[in-house]
Amino acid sequence: MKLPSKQTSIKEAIAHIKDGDTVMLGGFGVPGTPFVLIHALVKHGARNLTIVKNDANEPDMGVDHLLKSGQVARLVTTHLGLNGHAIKLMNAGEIEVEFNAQGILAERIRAGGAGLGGVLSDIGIGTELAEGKKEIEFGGKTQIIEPALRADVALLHAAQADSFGNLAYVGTAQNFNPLMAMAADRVVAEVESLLPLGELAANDIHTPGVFVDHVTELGELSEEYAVVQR
Amino acid sequence: MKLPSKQTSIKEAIAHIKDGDTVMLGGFGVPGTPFVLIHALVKHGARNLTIVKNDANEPDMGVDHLLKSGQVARLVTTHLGLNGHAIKLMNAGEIEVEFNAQGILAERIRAGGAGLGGVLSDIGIGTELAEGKKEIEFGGKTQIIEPALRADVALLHAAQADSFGNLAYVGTAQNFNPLMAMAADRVVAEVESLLPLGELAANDIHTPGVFVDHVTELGELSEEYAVVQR
Amino acid sequence: MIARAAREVQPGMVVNLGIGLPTKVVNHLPADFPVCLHTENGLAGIGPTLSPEQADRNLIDAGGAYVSTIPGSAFFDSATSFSLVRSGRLDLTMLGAFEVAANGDLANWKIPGKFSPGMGGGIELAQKARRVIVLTTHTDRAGNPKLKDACTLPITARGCVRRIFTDLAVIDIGADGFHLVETAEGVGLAEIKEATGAPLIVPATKLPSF
Amino acid sequence: MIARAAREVQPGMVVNLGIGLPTKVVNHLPADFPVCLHTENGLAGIGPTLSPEQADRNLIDAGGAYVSTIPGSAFFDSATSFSLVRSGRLDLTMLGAFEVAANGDLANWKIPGKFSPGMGGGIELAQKARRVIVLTTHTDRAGNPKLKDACTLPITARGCVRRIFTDLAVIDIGADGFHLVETAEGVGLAEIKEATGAPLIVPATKLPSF
Repeated sequence: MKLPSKQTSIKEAIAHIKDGDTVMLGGFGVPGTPFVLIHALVKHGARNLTIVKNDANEPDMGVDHLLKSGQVARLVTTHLGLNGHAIKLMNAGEIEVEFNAQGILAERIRAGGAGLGGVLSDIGIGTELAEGKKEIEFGGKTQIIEPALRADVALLHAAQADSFGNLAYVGTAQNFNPLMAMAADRVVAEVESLLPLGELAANDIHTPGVFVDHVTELGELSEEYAVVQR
Repeated sequence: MKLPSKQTSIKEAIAHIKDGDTVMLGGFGVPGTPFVLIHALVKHGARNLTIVKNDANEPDMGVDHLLKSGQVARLVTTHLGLNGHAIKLMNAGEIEVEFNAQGILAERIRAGGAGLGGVLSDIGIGTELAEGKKEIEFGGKTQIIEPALRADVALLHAAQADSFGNLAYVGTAQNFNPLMAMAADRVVAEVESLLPLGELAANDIHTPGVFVDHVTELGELSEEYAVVQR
Repeated sequence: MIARAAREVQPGMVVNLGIGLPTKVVNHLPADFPVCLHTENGLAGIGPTLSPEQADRNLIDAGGAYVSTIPGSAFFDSATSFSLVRSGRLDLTMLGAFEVAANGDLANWKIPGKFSPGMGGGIELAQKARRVIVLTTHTDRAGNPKLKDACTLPITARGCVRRIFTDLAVIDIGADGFHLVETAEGVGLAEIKEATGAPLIVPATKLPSF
Repeated sequence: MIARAAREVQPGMVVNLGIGLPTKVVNHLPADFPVCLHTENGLAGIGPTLSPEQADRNLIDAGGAYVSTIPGSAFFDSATSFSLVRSGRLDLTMLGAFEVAANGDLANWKIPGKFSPGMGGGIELAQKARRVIVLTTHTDRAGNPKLKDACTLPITARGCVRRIFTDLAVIDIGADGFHLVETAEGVGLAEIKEATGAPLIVPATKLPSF
């Protein structure tokens, strides 16, 4: 047996994205955000997208390019504090925004990736966060049912990969990437370096290649990946 | 800031275990089973225990020592196929056995570790497995509510650790260990080598030390850890 | 039968081979065949089985056999392992059976009063793999049919089985029951019908044999 | 106030410092102090903050500041990060506040119509840390009290706050409301009462100052 290769061009990897799709994007701030794949999605042009991402990056960075191109109908997120443009669009009613508690968004995505229907949580009970959510009594406590979340496509960024799609992240670039890798029908990873099969140690792989459909190596990293000068 | 040390003797680490406690044990077959901690628990003598472990090892190995000493009242597990002695005790009514689908046991433990009340799953619907379980309609489907599982103590085995309790596993010894590490009030890890703080790479740690209360280095490994000759 | 079953494995698939007969399928896959074998105790990319002398004490499959890795293998925990199974990333599983019903119900984990070691990961494999194939002897040791109108033993998963490989035949499960699709070399139709505990739909055309 | 708050951190604790005033507490912890600082974007064991010139592009805290690691730091994903918070492994969090009620309710994530960037990880920190401490100015920019009988803004978590550090005082929350426990150097009781929007229980004994 040998493991099949999933090396693909970016164009090919995202060709199947359609209008109305749900697209998960890895990243928390800059680390782990797939900036090149986001640019490719802008060029691709699919509209009416639901974007699932922890944050909306900053103006003129990452997700903001999709907001500016008008491709985003809905944003499922946790915090837009660093992107005033996103808040403006939300307040103007030009995008619909669904806020989730950060760890609950993580669990909902993970549940989708784990083939579960949802999770029970007491986070936000008795607050605005619980409004409109289904609550049940279970184990002697009131619990909110938080539904699993899946996407048509997940776009990820990893530091290293092999041709089977095994991924390794560095630093705080891990964040939502390993969770989204499990939770989409098609998973595309842009990677800083693509290593020969077998050079990623089997014990140190964060996302097993089994979950990944396409892997594509980046050239020199653009300014968007660099340290932000504030 | 520096990270506090959790290096403890085995005796000290398990001193707080009481009669009636729920004890999680890592391992799937031999790999990842904390044989030395199990022997210490036999010596410690706490009775009427609920043991949570994937399997019951084989006769005269691991969990079987706790079964022979009569310390186990209840076993929460997935498969006893390699331990005829455990099956005999179950059939004789000397221990109560609760079988879980393997991945559902993993999710129940993980949910306990994630501070969730449980997960929704459709595994086993329409079969004996679903009997006695609470079902709900959610998202247009029938789902079983699988309750989160926590323990008083988790006993784990890792290949490497540092003094803060960061753990790294090798091969298929990972299995339930990282999940149980999150799901117990007190977490004890026996490790094959204890490295100086900083020598485990921050990107390659499987269980962050934050979850671990006690770490103890093993001497030379006993026969129980070796390749089984069948 | 094992060799024939091995031909079900398509290039690029992720496959879980259950304990018993299915495990032997691996010996019939070419060395350079592009496939990822999964074992539920936490490995994707299983390599050849090893003898105790060659074995790594930390490297077993779910049946307890010592296995090896291949370039690109990855280890993971039990939650990730079954996430893969339940979320649809497992293309194919081959399982053993006590009974298979004409509607695809599978019973393979419990014989009340006789055999109840626990279900392990079998329920999730049977219920969630994209394609479930059964490898089994056509009858049990007493000669009773394993293919039946309905299962009498506790069910592992309902309506999950698509195809059955036995020592006598290859049988598909359609909306209307068992369909004979191939026969073992030298085995006649009458023998297969005799050994099957439910109606068998036989095409008018000549059947291939294996 | 920041220096005083830093003394709340006990040896061996796992601590999450919220964005704003709380983050500054780290500058008041001795270099060899045994503590594990957590940031919800996936790091336990935060080291000193770095300038953009020294920064690693892949190493930020939840507020976007560039941080460093220390020996024994570990990285993990967002699910693991909040598992730690929700399962009771976070001993202490220090958070900012818009309003704190006499029953410990905290409001710090939304001002309807004015400020609604989303809650990020704040709700889970407030609801699940074993001890929640608030660091805030005693009044808002317009001079209105932040400590009130009841919150008027959307709640982050109910009854979660145990202690409040302000520029004027240290105040505990008991079953019967706000208890004054320390005063800032040179600040009188009248001034504190005036700036507090709910009854303040003051002990008969002389209060320490910080």
